[in-house]
Amino acid sequence: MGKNSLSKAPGGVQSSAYFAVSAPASTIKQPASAADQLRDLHLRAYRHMLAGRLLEERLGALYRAGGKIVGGVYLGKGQEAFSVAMAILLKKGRDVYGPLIRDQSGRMAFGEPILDTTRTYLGSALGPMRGRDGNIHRGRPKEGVPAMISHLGSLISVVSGMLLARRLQGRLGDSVGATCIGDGGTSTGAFHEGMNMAAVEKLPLIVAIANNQFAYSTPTKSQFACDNLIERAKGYGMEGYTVDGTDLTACLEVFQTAVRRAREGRGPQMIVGNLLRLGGHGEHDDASYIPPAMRKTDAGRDCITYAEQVISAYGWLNESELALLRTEILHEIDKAFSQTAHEPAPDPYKEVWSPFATPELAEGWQVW
Amino acid sequence: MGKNSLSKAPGGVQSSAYFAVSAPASTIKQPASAADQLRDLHLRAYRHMLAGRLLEERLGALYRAGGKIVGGVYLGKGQEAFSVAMAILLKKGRDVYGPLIRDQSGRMAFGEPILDTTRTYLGSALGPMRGRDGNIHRGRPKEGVPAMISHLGSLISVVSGMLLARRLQGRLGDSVGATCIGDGGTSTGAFHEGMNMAAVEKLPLIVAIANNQFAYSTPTKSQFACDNLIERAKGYGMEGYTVDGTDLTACLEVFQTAVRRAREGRGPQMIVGNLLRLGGHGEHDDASYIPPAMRKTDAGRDCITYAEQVISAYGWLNESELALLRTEILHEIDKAFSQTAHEPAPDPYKEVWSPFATPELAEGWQVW
Amino acid sequence: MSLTYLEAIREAQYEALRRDPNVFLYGQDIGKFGGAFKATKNLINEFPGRVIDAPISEDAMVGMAVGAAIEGARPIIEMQFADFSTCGFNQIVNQAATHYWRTNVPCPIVIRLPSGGTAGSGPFHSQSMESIYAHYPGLVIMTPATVEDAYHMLLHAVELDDPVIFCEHKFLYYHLKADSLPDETLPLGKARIARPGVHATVVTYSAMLHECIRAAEELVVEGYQIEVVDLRSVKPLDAETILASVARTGRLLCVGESFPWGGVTAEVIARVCADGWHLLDAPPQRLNSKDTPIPYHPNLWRAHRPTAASIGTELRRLLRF
Amino acid sequence: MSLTYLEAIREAQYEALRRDPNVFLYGQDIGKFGGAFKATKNLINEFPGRVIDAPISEDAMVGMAVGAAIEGARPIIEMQFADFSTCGFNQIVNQAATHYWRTNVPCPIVIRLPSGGTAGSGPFHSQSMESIYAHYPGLVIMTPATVEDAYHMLLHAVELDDPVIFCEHKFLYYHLKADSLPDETLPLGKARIARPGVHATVVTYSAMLHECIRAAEELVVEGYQIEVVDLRSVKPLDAETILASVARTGRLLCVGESFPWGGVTAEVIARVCADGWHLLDAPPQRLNSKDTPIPYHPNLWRAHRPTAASIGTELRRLLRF
Ligand SMILES: Cc1ncc(C[n+]2csc(CCOP(=O)(O)OP(=O)(O)O)c2C)c(N)n1
Ligand SMILES: Cc1ncc(C[n+]2csc(CCOP(=O)(O)OP(=O)(O)O)c2C)c(N)n1
Ligand SMILES: [Mg+2]
Ligand SMILES: [Mg+2]
Repeated sequence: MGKNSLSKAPGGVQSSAYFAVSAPASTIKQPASAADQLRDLHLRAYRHMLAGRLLEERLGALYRAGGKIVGGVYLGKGQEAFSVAMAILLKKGRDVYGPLIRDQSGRMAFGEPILDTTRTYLGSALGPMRGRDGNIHRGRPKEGVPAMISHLGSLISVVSGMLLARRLQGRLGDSVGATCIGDGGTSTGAFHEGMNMAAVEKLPLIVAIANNQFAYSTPTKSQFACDNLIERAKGYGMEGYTVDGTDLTACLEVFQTAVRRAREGRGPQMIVGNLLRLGGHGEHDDASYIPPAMRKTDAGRDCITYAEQVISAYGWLNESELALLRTEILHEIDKAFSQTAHEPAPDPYKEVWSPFATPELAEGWQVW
Repeated sequence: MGKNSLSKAPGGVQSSAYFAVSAPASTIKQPASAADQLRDLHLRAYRHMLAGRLLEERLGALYRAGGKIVGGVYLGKGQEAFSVAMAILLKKGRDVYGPLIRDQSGRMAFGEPILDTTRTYLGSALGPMRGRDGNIHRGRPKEGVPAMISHLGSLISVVSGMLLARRLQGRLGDSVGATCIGDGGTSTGAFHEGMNMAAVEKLPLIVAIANNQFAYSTPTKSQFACDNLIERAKGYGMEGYTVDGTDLTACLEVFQTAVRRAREGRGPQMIVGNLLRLGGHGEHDDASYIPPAMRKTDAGRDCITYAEQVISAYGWLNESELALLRTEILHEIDKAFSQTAHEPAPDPYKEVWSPFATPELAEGWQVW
Repeated sequence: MSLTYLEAIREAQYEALRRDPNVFLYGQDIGKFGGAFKATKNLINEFPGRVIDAPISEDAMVGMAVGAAIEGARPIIEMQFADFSTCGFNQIVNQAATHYWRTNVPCPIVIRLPSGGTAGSGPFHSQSMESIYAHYPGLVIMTPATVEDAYHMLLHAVELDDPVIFCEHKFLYYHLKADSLPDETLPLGKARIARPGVHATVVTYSAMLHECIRAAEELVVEGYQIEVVDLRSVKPLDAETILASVARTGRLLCVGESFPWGGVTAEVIARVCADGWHLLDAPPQRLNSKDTPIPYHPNLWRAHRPTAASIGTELRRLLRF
Repeated sequence: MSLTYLEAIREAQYEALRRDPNVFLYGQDIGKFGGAFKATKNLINEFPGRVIDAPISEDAMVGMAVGAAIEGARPIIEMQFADFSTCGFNQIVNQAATHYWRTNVPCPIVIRLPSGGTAGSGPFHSQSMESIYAHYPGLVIMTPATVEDAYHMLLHAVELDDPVIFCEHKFLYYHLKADSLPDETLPLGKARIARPGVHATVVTYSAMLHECIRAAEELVVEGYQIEVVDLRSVKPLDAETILASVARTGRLLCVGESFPWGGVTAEVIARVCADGWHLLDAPPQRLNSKDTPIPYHPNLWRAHRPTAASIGTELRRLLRF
């Protein structure tokens, strides 16, 4: 089935509970009705997807123009639906959200202000990382958003630890922790140890695996030998799901099931989204290694275009409303960039050159 | 079914190909015939099992007596059938065998002389590790036996590398590599990375997982959350098998299938043996944490007693032949110990205190 | 009441658990079994739910601890042996050590490393990793040499808002005893004059302290009073106390059990030379283990690590200068 | 023909593959893609089957290499960034480094670490790990600072029967050029006088060599001739050449890019003080990066690492002594 076709109506779902779990599976199987209930959710999700896409397009443009952007630019183009569908089901202040490198849209859905993005990329001292760390590494641990380090897989155990602590402190309640990783990241020992440990502790953890077919330039066949990564869920004793990551409706439905089950205490949930990275690994990369044919597969479908088709088809928004939304978002993005433009860069002379939270521990290595 | 009962006739196999693989699965399902063909194999295997058991009993006694043994003593009591069944199918000079801490019997089946054991445990300078490393860490890499380091899981990628190199050098032929790990070792990142990598490279690797129900004192329920570790095979894209690790016949049949398939180029094979560690983690450990009830389960059956029952039941050896065999082995063990007793200990003044193969690299840190 | 270095570590964990509900323990076999060395014996009964058995997953154990710390918990992680912390290395040096600096959110975790050599333990159950971890910004490295310090420093480690690598020496676990525990202790980062002297200063820490004191005692008959400084923590490093001692003696020998290239002894010498050059009457010397893995056979092991004998030899050479 | 430091590394790998059929390359994205930095560009076409893409499994990559080495292969492992070698740390320091010593079977592997800071790379794509690996017995640590050394030392690394940590500096990849490659080169373990002088010796390596030379040139107008020593390899360390230089100048500054606690600079000073005490007219000094993770913002990064300016300041202080 070609992309951009509407033969896949909302809820005509690729997703499937990996285990035959009657109730939710059947829910998932009732498209239209589900879709109606999901109208409001769809529109909110779509807004975050679009906002993420437009914001990242701006970042990409600035990167190519040169000069303005500090550090590298790694975008989530093509993964917005999968990223947002999980994050939008979480509640800031209650849940934990551990985004990875392709989750600009998910971050926004979890409530991250645009300024956190612009400030990090433009190197403002007022950004959440204060110029110490950059861009996709940004986080606000105290608001439930740990700040990823580069080493893939290492975030899973950190999110698990946040949940374990809450349980020990008796304040876990029905909160959950959700985090993301790519197909390549599943080859790390950290991924395995984190998944296994979360399952042993039966933590309310949701792990979204965005299988975008490549790890940098490496195709999945050089990354793993199983037919589908979801086959690992059972080996960890987790419930697992696969979903067409380009289909917002399907993604929302699968994550609703997974998040609900995690809240219900059924332990870690693993979701594999099938999709394609629609850009390079980073903006420096032309991704010429992606076979054109692959872009024409279902995985290569642009989740935003498709979401728009769904939204129009269901008459949830008309052309002009869609256009208006886009203008609104672009306006917000402009505002954030121009505000950030006038902010100070970090000052090495004002910087506290100590890695310690305990001030007395600074050994004060003289450097000038 | 209680232990020591013969209701499980040879070949009345607990083992089962994890995937429905017609041909071999059916082979496995013909007990008696299989058992006849296996007579010679059974007797050779039993000899190694018994030799390992008797040698280790001696080591344990010496350890408790104190003074003689250098370092710790970690024994394979209860795991002899599972250990030997794999090793006996390998050919020294052609195949790679990477034993772990409970494989004294397997080592003997692969052709390790008793002297390698006695020399390492008694600290003779003539042992394979020359007093530099000890006991279960011993190995002879150039003879296809890598020398394990303590860090669990790290041996899998090493054995894989030996196979990869042979393939690159065009001399892999039909050789295979086999290695062992425990239930606890499966929680390491190294295990995961090694398994995944071997599968991606489709190497002729056989990985035997001895699920002896405990990792030191930790029961499997605190180690993993899946029903059976074999469920991980599919997630790696490997063929997998479970087997009653106390039943020599069953173990031989399963490993014959797995080793043959590896030789045939079907990629890595994963075998999970269900059994019980019949001693402490080491001889310092009374294993009081093992519930007595568990010792009465099938897993708790002594594989040597059972093998003897099978051998007698089939009239392969009678009482006096069994007794004779035991005496022979004890005699060999005595010889090895008394020879070792008169060998020199390592001499720090003669020792070459450099870690480098390249002599010029020794920096000669003066210490006296 | 008399207690061992190991019992002090157990007592400190008991006290930490008692004082602060946010403290919990995580490690392999530390629950009902009480740990490979029994450092957590009975704690699970006294604090049910707060002493948790971990799978064999050092990377995830540390990541788990960092996450818990973000939420205000104060985990104590037991590595079964220091040597296995290499499997959690990335989470320790890149996740835990950088966390406060990156995010402004403290990461109060303690990682207990049963460290150092004992006869017959071999290359992978004998390592001393303080020099490795001290190289990384953001980690506090404690290396207690006495029962008192084992107790008080571990308590201090738990209270600290920064990640602490707590290097406890297995060689001292059972041998080292104290009749009681003082309520008072030195502040973190302060070294201790373990033995006053005038002719030379020996700077050391952990198990080597006792070898150095033995060497110093042997030199008394030769008419030398050797001052022995116990660093207690190698990061922060108390250059002040070292310099004050060198000012008295004019001679410096640094002794450590870890590998000879770089590390604590080199760091101490580099600092003393930079700031105490004029105090030195002789070239500062160091003595570490040999530059090979740690041998399994006791004959080789005893020759590999510094001992009272080899330290004495070094001191005589230094005093002759 | 002119080539860059990066091209030299690529050429050396080409030559190693050409010379010895036992050489193969293993690393993430090094095949058709030619590697994150293009250090293996086209090699897969020239040597099909011998340039292999690895999954994101640093631990298994190194374990795989050790196994291959046992069988007589000579693998070159590319870590995508030095920083990620922490995930293969255990296999490097416990498996590879100890292998020959334990088994008498050599472990000829080369692990390429794209190292060091560049503007905007941040805490996890900028690290210099030579000081960490050098602490462990059994590893050779090469730190080439020139195009010529990048080429010849890498070839030498592949020929060596011991595991080599090859620290290639990303800052030099594109900027540093040479017109041609000499057929001759210094033997392994020999340092090089990069710039002769008389008033002070600066010992350094890798990218810092060029900062030091710039600083030395700036001091010429002030009437100082600074001698600059390029270590080339930090383990083995060429104390001889350093001592000979200090004998000429009487003054020593050690400059490194890694973290300040311990490491190369401390090791150099400890050795010079032990064996060259009488040669020194002033306290030996060192300059490293600051004791924090490596900042992402260029403003902070430039202040974090030593530069010609801060090195010049240190030198003036040293010369005033
Ligand atoms: C442990 C580790 N090794 C290597 C890298 C370098 N690296 C950064 S992103 C990447 C590819 C990741 O692929 P995938 O997990 O599929 O995520 P994607 O980029 O496709 O979203 C690699 C190899 C890393 N970050 N961490
Ligand atoms: C990475 C690592 N962590 C911890 C240890 C300490 N340790 C040695 S044996 C053992 C238990 C192993 O259990 P299992 O894998 O089931 O093997 P078994 O002893 O039961 O045969 C542990 C935790 C180790 N060797 N390696
Ligand atoms: Mg990917
Ligand atoms: Mg076990």
